[in-house]
Amino acid sequence: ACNRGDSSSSGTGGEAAIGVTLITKDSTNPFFVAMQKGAKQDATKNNVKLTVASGKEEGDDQGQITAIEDAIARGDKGILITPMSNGVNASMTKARDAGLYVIALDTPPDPADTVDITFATDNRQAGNLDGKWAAAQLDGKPAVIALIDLFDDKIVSVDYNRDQGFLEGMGIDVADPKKNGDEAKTGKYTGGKGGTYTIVCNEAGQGAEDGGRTAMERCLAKNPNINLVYTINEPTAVGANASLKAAGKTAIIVSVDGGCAGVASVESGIVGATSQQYPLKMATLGMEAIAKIARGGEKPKTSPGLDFYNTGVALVTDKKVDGVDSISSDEGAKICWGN
Amino acid sequence: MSNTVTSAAAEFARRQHSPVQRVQHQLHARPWLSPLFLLFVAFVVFFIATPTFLTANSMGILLQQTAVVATLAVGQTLVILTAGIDLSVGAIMVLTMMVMASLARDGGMPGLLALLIGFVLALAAGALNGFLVTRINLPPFIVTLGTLSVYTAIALLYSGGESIQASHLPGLLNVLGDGFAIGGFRLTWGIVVMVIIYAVVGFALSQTAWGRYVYAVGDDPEAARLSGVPSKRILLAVYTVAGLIYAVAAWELIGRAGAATPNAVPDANLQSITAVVIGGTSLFGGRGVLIGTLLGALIVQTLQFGLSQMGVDQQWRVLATGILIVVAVAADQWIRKVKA
Amino acid sequence: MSNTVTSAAAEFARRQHSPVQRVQHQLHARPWLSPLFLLFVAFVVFFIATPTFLTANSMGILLQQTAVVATLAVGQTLVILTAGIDLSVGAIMVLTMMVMASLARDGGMPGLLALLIGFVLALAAGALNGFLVTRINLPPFIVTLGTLSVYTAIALLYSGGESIQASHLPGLLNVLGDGFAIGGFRLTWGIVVMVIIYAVVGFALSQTAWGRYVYAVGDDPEAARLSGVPSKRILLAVYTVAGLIYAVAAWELIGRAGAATPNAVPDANLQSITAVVIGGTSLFGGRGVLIGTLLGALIVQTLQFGLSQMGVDQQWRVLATGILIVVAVAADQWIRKVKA
Amino acid sequence: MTTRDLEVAHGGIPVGKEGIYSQQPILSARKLVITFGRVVGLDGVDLDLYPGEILAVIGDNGAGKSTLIKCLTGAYIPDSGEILMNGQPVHFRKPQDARMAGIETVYQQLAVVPALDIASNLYLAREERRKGPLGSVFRMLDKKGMERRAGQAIQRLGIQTIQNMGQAVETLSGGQRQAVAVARAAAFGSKVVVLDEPTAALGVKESGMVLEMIKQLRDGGLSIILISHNMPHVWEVADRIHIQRLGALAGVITPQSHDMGEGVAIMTGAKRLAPSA
Amino acid sequence: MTTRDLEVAHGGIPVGKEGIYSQQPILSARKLVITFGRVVGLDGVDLDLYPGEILAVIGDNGAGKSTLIKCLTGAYIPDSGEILMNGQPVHFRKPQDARMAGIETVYQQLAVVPALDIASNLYLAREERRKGPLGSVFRMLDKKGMERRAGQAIQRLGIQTIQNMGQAVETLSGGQRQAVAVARAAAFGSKVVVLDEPTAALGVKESGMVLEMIKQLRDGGLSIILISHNMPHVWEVADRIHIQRLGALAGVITPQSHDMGEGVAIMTGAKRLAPSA
Ligand SMILES: Nc1ncnc2c1ncn2[C@@H]1O[C@H](COP(=O)(O)OP(=O)(O)OP(=O)(O)O)[C@@H](O)[C@H]1O
Ligand SMILES: Nc1ncnc2c1ncn2[C@@H]1O[C@H](COP(=O)(O)OP(=O)(O)OP(=O)(O)O)[C@@H](O)[C@H]1O
Ligand SMILES: OC[C@H]1O[C@](O)(CO)[C@@H](O)[C@@H]1O
Ligand SMILES: [Mg+2]
Ligand SMILES: [Mg+2]
Repeated sequence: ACNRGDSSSSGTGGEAAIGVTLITKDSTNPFFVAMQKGAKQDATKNNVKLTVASGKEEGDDQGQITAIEDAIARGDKGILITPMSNGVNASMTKARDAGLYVIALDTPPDPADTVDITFATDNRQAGNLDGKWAAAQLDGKPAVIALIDLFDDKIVSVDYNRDQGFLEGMGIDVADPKKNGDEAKTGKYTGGKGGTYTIVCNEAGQGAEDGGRTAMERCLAKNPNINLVYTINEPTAVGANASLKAAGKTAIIVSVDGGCAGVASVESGIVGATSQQYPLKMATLGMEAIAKIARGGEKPKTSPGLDFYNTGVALVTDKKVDGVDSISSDEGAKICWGN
Repeated sequence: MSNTVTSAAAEFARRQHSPVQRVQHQLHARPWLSPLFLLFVAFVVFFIATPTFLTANSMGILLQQTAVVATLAVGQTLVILTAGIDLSVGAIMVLTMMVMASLARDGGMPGLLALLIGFVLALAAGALNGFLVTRINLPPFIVTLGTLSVYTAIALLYSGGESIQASHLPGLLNVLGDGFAIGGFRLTWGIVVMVIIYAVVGFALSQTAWGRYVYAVGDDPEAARLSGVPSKRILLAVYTVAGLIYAVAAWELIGRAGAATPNAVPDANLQSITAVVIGGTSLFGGRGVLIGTLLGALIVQTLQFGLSQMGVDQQWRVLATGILIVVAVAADQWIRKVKA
Repeated sequence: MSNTVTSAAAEFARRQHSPVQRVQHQLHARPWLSPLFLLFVAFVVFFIATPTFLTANSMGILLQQTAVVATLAVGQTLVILTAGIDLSVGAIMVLTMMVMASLARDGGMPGLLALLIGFVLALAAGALNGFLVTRINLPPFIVTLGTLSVYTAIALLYSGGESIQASHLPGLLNVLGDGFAIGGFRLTWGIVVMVIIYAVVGFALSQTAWGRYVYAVGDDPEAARLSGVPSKRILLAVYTVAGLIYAVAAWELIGRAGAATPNAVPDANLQSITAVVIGGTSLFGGRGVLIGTLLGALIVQTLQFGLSQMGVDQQWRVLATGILIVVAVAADQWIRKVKA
Repeated sequence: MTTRDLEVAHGGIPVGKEGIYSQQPILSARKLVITFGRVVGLDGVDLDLYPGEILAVIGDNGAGKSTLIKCLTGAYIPDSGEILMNGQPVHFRKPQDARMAGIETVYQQLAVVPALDIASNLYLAREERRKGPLGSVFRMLDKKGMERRAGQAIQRLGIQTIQNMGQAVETLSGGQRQAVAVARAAAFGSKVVVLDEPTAALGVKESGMVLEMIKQLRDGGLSIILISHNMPHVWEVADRIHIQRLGALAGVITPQSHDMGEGVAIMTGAKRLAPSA
Repeated sequence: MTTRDLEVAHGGIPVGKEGIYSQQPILSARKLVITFGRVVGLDGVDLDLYPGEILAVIGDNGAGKSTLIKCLTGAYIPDSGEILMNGQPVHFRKPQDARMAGIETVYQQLAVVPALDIASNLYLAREERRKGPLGSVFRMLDKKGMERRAGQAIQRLGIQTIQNMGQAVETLSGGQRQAVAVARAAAFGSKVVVLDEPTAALGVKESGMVLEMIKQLRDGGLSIILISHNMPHVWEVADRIHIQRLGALAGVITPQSHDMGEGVAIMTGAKRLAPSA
């Protein structure tokens, strides 16, 4: 019974379907849902037999490790993964040792050469664009900032890269660039015309609407004069906005993602600017790369100056400011993902 | 010798009327007085610690933050009173929310109809739990663990995992996020609905035969059965009603989050169970009062809100919340037990 | 009339010896036979469904995947047998893992010493749970909910939230990920350790007085106390031993993940409780056998692994797993109940 | 040969009760068999209960008395055999079915709900609602009324030590608890009242009052099954005595046909009730 | 005035037992008070148990008999009052403390663990290990041995219907269950055996055997407290009788000094035991 052969390799040689597993962080974040959908379409094009797996929730390293092992046992040729944390590094290495190609999406592992290559947004850059734009918008006014991060009980690279990137963009000294919340709570920002700033809060919104709302409420209760809100992603921004609305306040909201819903929020003025990511592109590039390598082709190269392949980021805003590249919500809507 | 007896009795009678004894008697008769007292202490401490805590605005927010979990916890209380446990709380809520929102999206269906379909669905989901518990005789933990996965998967498959923004939804689905202000104190309709649910279910539990059966079935199922309590019918009703209540929570959540989203309140199970248990209801069933659950939900939320107002850092807040939960329940036990 | 009696008795005696009756008797005497049978069925189905399932390699992986949760579930079984529940399972494991790894990082401390310190810490963490349960008389749910937060926060504060790769750790901490192969069937030391723990704790539960006390305390605490069982000491011991077992799981996990990471196995609580309950142990305490827990953990893992080998997608896998868990437990109940 | 024949053969018709034995039994069992794993609980037992009689059931520990009445009242479902009410086969799937049919039972392991108070237990599954719309529309319980009437019912059994009806049943003494269960059955039995060792935990005076109450119920037209190990009690109140032995029926006698010593001898197997004795 | 005086004054020394009453009581209670919320459980109760005697405790339901012995055996901790063993004050914080001191108790709500089998219950907290290293090193239980001896102990009480010692106690009949509890106390009591209504659920024959056993234990030098509502039993075996009424001690008599009727009268309050009667 042990040697019944591997059906996927007993096909017609080079043109046989190859097995690939896509492992995302979870299956509920619209971003990953879009990525899964895109990957499924690309799979057919590339004659790939795709299996979709994910952690149960953000932080579920073990779920990803299990999915990696499953892929090895299934005889897949490659893995596309948005690595949860460094906790899955060893398993990715194990997969590569077993002869699979492992490509990271969305989140570059540390060190980057743990995988064959990464296709990701430059999250630091994404935050940075938000920060620069916000500083320019304030036009010298004092900044009263709410930071709605991802987690308060786990440390994840996207979380600090975006948050700290945002503050760097504002021109605020971030102290440890890999640690949220250790910067001075008041001081001067140097972006735009420069001015004074107050950080009211670092609250975790769990990357979701309801969490975003609760987090923002806490911030507002501490200081009702908040005029600038950074949010880790768009679901969080939606919740933060609901809270502002309920309190009868307005503030500039910046975010990351650029899903179609997010772009629409930019258009309606709810979100001031959002850094658009391209999950479908990540999936497509990843899928093509694996299909190619597995059939004897070459590995793609990383972007210059980075240890991953930058799938790009564009700031979507209808209030363009000088010195910050951006696209309008109309343009953003043409290339957005999700609904 | 009769002397001894009389004096001991007299002494006892005297003790009965000491103020401490009287307080103790009240605490026994009204077990929720003690968590209420703890909540009060927390309020005083946070009031002293931070100026932003005890403001009309903050209090309104605190209530809004509590509403969804407090509503879910009503259903959870019913189930736990019958010595069950419901792990599908969050799954039913999310499923209902996604179905309501998808149906009504961009005017696809009138809000009222979508809402009703959502309610019926939640009812059916709860009834399925009840059916599996009563007819197939499976432990509630297993049943709801299974349906947790099933309902979650259906919600995701049905919605494609995408959230639906409030702007695409009819006003009725959003209305529980709206409200009115009394001074700076803003009440949403969601809070009002939550209070009504507590009132109605609280009444049913304490004033009707149905309520007694719920307690009886949970406390001693065999005795209840032998006494002629229609145990299976009661259990089925409990899970079904719980489903319905989760639908209300779904409605509240749409209004609150400004969107219907498949990954809302991921730890709804633990949060709702926590409110119930901190509220003094026994996980072994048959003992507890509903108002305790509301207080339990408020205590947890107050700790988190208060600590965050004090500017306590995130990790430290987790640490402090953990310690405070234990301390609060220990204090609760201690207050109830004090002997004169 | 005496005729009637005799014939009925005789008839009954005959029935006793029918093969079905005999099978039934075995099932009653060995309640784990039925989940074992289910596991067997699952194996047959997956064997037919997918070629990659029943291979030596896959079986090795399946066991490796089960080992950590199965180990945690031993501690959880002890606690649940006493009618408690342990929500701090994962937190203790993670705390221990981070402390062991941080201490031994880059040769900071010899592996053995770091390991021992980790064990002592886990023991203390478990003992604190036990202390709060027995001395302050708090419900285990509350205690471990509180310490869940506390231990998690400490682990994060201590480790700064960063994971530590195996390459920075001494061999001893990684050794449970290593192993040996019998043909293509690769066994890790982690699996071996897991099996040893089952053997030792299983022996203690079934063959020693201590084990009887664990059952007695969980089944009827008052009767146990009145019978002279040192209930508090037993409870304290159970939580402490459980802590120690979680430390072993932490050790296994380092080897398995090739890193110590503060956000490993976030649903360790639910997973370990699920294994226990599917294994037939009652959440009300006092009833169950340890081997059932191992089978419970294996059943869940087999379903997930098998479905994934079949290439079933995540959402559908969640759906299928939910249904299969309910079906498996229903079948289990049914098998045990069949009357000739 | 049926139980009916047996009884006529051995016990005969109790003095002064001729009338009722020409009627149809209100409750009968035929060839009840129930097994628990390898343990035989009932081994083909017959029983007849006539209208207006007190039928005592006696037997050694483990003879199957409780099992027998559990089968009669829907608490157990027999493996085989038949139960008839007024000659009609009935199938009680649960105790509630038997209650609906007018059979009220006090089980040996008193079926009281520990955390509920005395009044709630007494009225469990028999609750009374308030008068007016509060009761009919809002289905509100008449708590005050039930407490008052519960107090009276308990008083009637001579238990004077219970200080308030709001006390949880789990805090009651053994005898007090038993009194609650007996009071309930007495209050609600409409056709048949089954009592499994109702005086086991009761004091001398309280036992006496329960026996009095049993006679009153019988005189009021109810039929009663009384299980007891107290032979003087049985010989005092029973019209007929069903003797259970090792899961089977050993015979039916009357206090008139046999004295206590003979009864005990049959029960313990020292003496057999020969079909033609 | 102490109980000692009272007893001498009223009940006198039981015939043929003069010797033991000059010794120190093995177990005494002085002015025990315990309350439950507003309910007074014990209202200043004294008790003396002499070596080698059977002291019966009688009283109406709710009179405080069970509460009294729970205080004596560490199951309850009295609010005030003193407990002495051999004249030395003792503080039992839990039942185990009393067991360690040689007091074995059968509680009215039988303290048996439902899911455990008969043998396990009988030996609970008294387990015997295997001989040799299996027992001493691996602490393995001698299951076979305990089962065999448990079977003998149960047999001695005349319970013949129990078919195997591996049966879970929850599946036993009421009387069988009581027999298990009684057998345990009888087997392990080393100084004092306390029995709270040990024959309440037992049949005629079984009750007789338990009474026999009680006498044997006494004759073997143990002291016994027997709570019972069965007056003939009490008058048959008791050396002295402690009468409990409404939470207080109403007096101590002997079967010789008072007959059953008088005893019951004192118990129910119909008659008072005047200090100089
Ligand atoms: N935990 C408790 N809470 C409240 N009341 C209690 C508690 N325990 C006992 N009581 C009350 O104390 C009184 C004495 O009870 P106890 O059990 O000692 O009576 P008893 O003499 O043993 O009666 P019985 O013959 O019925 O067993 C009763 O009125 C009972 O209701
Ligand atoms: N659920 C069960 N499982 C196994 N055996 C059982 C079960 N219920 C009853 N038995 C057995 O059936 C037999 C009859 O029990 P039953 O309770 O009817 O006796 P009883 O005549 O009422 O005795 P008692 O006078 O002691 O109450 C006993 O041997 C008992 O152990
Ligand atoms: O939760 C963090 C994750 O959320 C996203 O921003 C999508 O919303 C991802 O890019 C990131 O990995
Ligand atoms: Mg019985
Ligand atoms: Mg008593």
